[in-house]
Amino acid sequence: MAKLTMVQAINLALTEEMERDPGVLVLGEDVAQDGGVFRLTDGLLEKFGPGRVLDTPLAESAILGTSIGMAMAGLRPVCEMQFCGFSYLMMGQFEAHATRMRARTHGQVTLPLVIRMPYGGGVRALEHHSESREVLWAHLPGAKVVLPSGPRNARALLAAAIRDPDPVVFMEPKHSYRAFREEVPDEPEVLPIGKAQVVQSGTDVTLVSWGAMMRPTLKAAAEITGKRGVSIEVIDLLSIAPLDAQAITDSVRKTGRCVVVQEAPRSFGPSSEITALINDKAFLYLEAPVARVTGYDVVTPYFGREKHYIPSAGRVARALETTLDF
Amino acid sequence: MAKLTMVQAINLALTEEMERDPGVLVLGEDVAQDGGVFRLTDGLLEKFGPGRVLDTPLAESAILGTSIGMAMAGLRPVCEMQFCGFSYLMMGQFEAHATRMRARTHGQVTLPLVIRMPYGGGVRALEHHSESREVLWAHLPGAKVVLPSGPRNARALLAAAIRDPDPVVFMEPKHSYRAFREEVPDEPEVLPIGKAQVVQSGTDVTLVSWGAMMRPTLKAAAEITGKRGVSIEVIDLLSIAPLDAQAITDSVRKTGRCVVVQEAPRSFGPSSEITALINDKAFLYLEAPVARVTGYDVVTPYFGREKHYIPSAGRVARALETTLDF
Amino acid sequence: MPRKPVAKFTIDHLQVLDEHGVVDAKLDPKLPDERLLEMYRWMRLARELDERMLKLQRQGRLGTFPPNTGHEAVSIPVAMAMGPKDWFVGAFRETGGRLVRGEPLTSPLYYYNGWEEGNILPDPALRITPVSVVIGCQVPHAAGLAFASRYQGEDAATVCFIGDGGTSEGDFHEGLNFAAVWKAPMVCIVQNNQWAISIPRSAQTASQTMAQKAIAFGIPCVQVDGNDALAMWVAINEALDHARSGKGPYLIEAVTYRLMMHTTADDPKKYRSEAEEKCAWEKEPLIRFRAYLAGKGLWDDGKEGALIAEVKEQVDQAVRAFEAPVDWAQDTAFDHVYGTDHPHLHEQRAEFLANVRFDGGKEADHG
Amino acid sequence: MPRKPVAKFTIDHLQVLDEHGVVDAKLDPKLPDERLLEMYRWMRLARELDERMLKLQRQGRLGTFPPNTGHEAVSIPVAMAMGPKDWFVGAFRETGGRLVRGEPLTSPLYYYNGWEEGNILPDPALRITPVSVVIGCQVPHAAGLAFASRYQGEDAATVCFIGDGGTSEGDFHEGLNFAAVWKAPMVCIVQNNQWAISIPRSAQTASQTMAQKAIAFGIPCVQVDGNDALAMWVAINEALDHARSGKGPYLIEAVTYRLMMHTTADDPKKYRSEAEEKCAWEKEPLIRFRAYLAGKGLWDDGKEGALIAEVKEQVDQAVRAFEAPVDWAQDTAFDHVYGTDHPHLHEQRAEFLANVRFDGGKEADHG
Ligand SMILES: Cc1ncc(C[n+]2csc(CCOP(=O)(O)OP(=O)(O)O)c2C)c(N)n1
Ligand SMILES: Cc1ncc(C[n+]2csc(CCOP(=O)(O)OP(=O)(O)O)c2C)c(N)n1
Ligand SMILES: [Mg+2]
Ligand SMILES: [Mg+2]
Repeated sequence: MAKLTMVQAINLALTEEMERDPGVLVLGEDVAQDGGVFRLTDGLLEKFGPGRVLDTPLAESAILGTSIGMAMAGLRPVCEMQFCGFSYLMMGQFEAHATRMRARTHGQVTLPLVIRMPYGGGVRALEHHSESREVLWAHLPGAKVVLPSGPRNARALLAAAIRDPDPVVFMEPKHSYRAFREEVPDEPEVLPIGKAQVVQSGTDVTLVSWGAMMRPTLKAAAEITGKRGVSIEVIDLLSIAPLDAQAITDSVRKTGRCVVVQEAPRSFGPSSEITALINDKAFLYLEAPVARVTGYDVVTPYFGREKHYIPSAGRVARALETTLDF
Repeated sequence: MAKLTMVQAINLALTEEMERDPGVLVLGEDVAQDGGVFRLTDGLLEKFGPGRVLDTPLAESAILGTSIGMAMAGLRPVCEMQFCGFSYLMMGQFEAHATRMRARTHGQVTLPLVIRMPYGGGVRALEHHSESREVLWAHLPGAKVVLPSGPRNARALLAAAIRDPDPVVFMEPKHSYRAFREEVPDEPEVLPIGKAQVVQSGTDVTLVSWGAMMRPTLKAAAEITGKRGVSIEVIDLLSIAPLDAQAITDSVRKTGRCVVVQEAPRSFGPSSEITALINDKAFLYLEAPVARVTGYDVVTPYFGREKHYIPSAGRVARALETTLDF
Repeated sequence: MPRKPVAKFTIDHLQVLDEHGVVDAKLDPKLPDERLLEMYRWMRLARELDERMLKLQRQGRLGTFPPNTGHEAVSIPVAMAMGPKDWFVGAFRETGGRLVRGEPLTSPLYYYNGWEEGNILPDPALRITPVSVVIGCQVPHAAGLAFASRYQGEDAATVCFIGDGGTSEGDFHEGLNFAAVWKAPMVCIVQNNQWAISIPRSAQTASQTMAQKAIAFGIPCVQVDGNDALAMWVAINEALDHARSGKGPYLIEAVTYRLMMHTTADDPKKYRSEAEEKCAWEKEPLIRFRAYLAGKGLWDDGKEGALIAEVKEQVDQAVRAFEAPVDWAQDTAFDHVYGTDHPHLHEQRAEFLANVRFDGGKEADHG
Repeated sequence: MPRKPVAKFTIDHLQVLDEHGVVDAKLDPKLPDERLLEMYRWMRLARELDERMLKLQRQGRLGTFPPNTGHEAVSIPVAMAMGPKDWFVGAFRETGGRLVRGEPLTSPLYYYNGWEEGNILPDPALRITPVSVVIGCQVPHAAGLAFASRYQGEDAATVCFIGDGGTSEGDFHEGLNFAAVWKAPMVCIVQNNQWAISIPRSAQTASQTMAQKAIAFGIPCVQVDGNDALAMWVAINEALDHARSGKGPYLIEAVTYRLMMHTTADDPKKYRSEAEEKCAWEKEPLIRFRAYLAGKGLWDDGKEGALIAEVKEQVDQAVRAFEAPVDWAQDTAFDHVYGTDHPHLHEQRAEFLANVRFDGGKEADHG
């Protein structure tokens, strides 16, 4: 057991998977010599050489496009988008090929590849460095979208993503990269993709979130538990596509109340799908409307104003109270 | 009054707007000499000349990117994506610039431009020619997404889109391009963007749809009204961003029941947002869960299998009955 | 302003067989007779398939498709020159090359009739990638495949096709740049058939040649008469040698002409003259190749008649196989979303099957 | 294989002032003294601003920013050569040129401290587009602006900047191709500073020069010593004439060096040697320009001292203005989503304001 930051834990997973499988390789802008702009891939070049850790030219569509070619040939590329704000340049390759190759060939050609990208706000970064747009990938059939929330699950989910037979968008909450450490076991761990975790079980209200928002979510849960003595069930989705409908349904059928916390803008965001899912599967159990604590439907302001635009623990706490009092 | 197809009605709107405003111009692949692959822009080149009707090279990102430049200079470009399946290549320009320029400059630079694209299935077309992915645009703050359902509203909404101060994604249901005709007034008409239309008012259940799905929706409404003597309110959203929350809320508060019909895959689709909205605004009025009739979460099959994958009038009718019987 | 030259480039043009079938003896690759006959046979077969598909399409027995008539001398010699480990990365107008490479005649029929079954290779070892409809996307794929070949220690090259229109897409540029930086064993064939639907070559780009686009990436290139199968043979062999020897990618511009409509949904009369088409038909690849064979004493009208009968029968058989009733499941889409199992897809499949039962076998009513 | 040449290209290099400030008399554009002094003044000011911003950033008084030190001779002469109707389309390392064009010194300070206010021009007629963070996107914008100038009957050109790294993006390729096909009055400056964060020029592309990328589009081009303000002056004037005269776009490769870190978040020690940096500092643009001025009897240490004091004071003033308390609203984001009014944004603004009240003025707690 070592206490690692998320950056270290992801680096560990990359190292372990590259050691395990010679078909795994890492590519992207500045990932080799520089070790990545977050130093996340530091040391990989030294360990695995320039043949497996590739600094690419500056072109996101080709980073994914060449990864698709590599995966068609049987390799397992793990490519990086330097920030998710630049990933929309490869949406064409993603929609047309990454998500469709398996269906197109009825399974004859598959694409075991991973697209890593830091996402989310709160780090006082320039424009395009702070968004949370996971739904753009999640809506596309054939896509898997994984969002770890801490060092330990980041390491285990990245291992799963690399071993997965399908393309996985792996969105890393950059706000949590170095914000805290967690015990990470010495032995490799693998978590199933598409399974949520009940982080804390409870009976009065269900609190659902993922990625960077798990921190304010848990903080709010602790605050309201302390303040009102209620029992809160907290679910960390870990992946939003596929979405673990069972975990959400089971919980809401038990608690009858639900608050969903997302960093993304509200409209057409992941919490809308979760609300719709609860409407489908637990309608008669609901004692209050599902509450959505979300980003606003505005263009993400520059970091001078950012602080009030990211959902805070306070907002989650207030939504919990409103939902409990409904 | 003339009875026009949607293709003719859209052509009429383009002609009228180009006549009205010399800053309006049309660009895209094959839009000039060829008159567009659907013959939708036929005659514009002859009327307005090659300086205002531009055949571009084959590059979607630059079609939008140059349109953004033109709009910055005060022109009103109407650009075409030949099929929405190729529009993802310009997602980078759209996300980074089209939706953000106004916010970036606090309104000093604005982008009055329109992106037209045919969308949707049912025309026995090749891969990438049949999808409905409006949510990818609608989720982005700053985007307006308009989806006409018939010749008359197509003409009036396109005029509105061209006059609008913001970028508008104008998604044309290609299945309806020539499927039917409607009376279109001689005088130019303009419909407000962001306002739904109550196509038929009723008291027992609300049926919400937009674009190509309005046809099976209305058919199902007629069938169930006939069969069960119920009173069905039908809403044509016309635009999904901004979404007319008021129209949906008012209706569902009245009827207590709602069926939403979308062609897109279910998960993270527009109907999820509508369901979440109803959860927020009309929770206590609901007598049944909101029903979603949608595409499935599968990669759109080639047209040999397409017919069963597009929501049919039968599916809508069955959802209506289930919702009424709940 | 006076300047010091720091780099110089020349674009060469290669033709071996002129439009009358006269061969440049110095350049003649002197292919064995049986290879020449094989080449001609493939070209005839590809042409015949197009003609039949056009008929089927017009009769409503096939969906829209892009004919490859006029392009036979591009992809066919290329595919014949390729080795078994090489990757063939087509755009969508290389039907001839795909057949050479081992795709069954039924594949384009299924594919263009809306069945994914047309993408399933009898053996994945054929190394043909599926048609790439979204223009340009295949170029980065090819760079990745070429990289992978070398990574896997194979002495193989990747050959990728794109149209003149396709060169305008960002992915063309990005993919070639990656391949060049990686010195990946890749050959890119720009099939310059003068048109991208209705956009003429001159409105697609202001560059004098398509070949010179390679200069942007430091990639060597040549412009070839793409109606001349022998010139293509010479060029592709040189390009493959270059790529395989570790020197990086190579680009060939094959100058040809799209003799038919873009796809069966297109009407070229809207944008080009019959005179232009007529002139192009005079330069088309089969006439000159046949003249060349005849000049060598390898061909005559009798042989031509027999070959045409033979390929017709071959296509007939394929059409019969294609039109034989099949019992393919309707719900296959649910099998291939993911390689892993997920409950929501089980649920939705059940819903789908119930809806198919309700709506009946008949076309669902979309209004 | 023997081939017939069909096209030939040469890339020229232009230098007027060598690294010791020795001028090539034949090439000297013979700028009036006051223009030369003005040019030097802008270069000093831009350098001074960088140095101050670096200090502010290190003290936590400014966010991350990309220094433009070493690039002064590229964007400054370009901006000085431009006319009032021309469009200045920057990437993000043209601070100097932006100031020349009329952007206040406070703009970069606000911008890099996370305030959109840094993008608001004192007058939109300045025709400076905002920083384009997503690499490459600005090239199509420039093509569109250039098209629009002509459409609107203006005798104006658009000048667009991009880095060596940026040339790998598809948008660079697509934008130049559109501009060339349209013969749009546009000049593209590739600011080749040898690095794209940690990626050296040699790993970015295999082309011998950056200039030759223009050949792909049939665009004329030249490679210029980008540390030589006089060569840049000569080149941009020729390029602007070319563009304005209806001959279409022109591309200039400006060879320079990123003397500082990529941004203040970067550490160049990870990927390049101090020896390389030292060598680059010897070629930097200000030293040689100052030597040139001194050689002409226009400059001495006294004048240098006075100028430095003057620009320092100018920057001081800007910093004071920037650091003066402002009372900008927190909810401006709601004002600029759309130019039309929509109820959901009123609702959400109310919710936002309520939340700000609840959370207090303090940094919201994101865990
Ligand atoms: C990204 C994209 N945009 C548009 C289209 C529609 N389209 C199909 S083929 C074609 C023209 C292709 O021209 P070219 O590359 O010259 O190939 P050719 O058809 O001549 O073989 C277009 C515009 C497409 N398939 N993909
Ligand atoms: C599309 C995109 N990808 C990645 C980045 C991250 N990034 C910012 S600057 C930069 C390098 C740019 O290099 P170059 O174009 O040479 O400009 P320079 O920084 O040297 O001025 C990168 C990779 C980005 N801003 N946009
Ligand atoms: Mg073509
Ligand atoms: Mg650079």
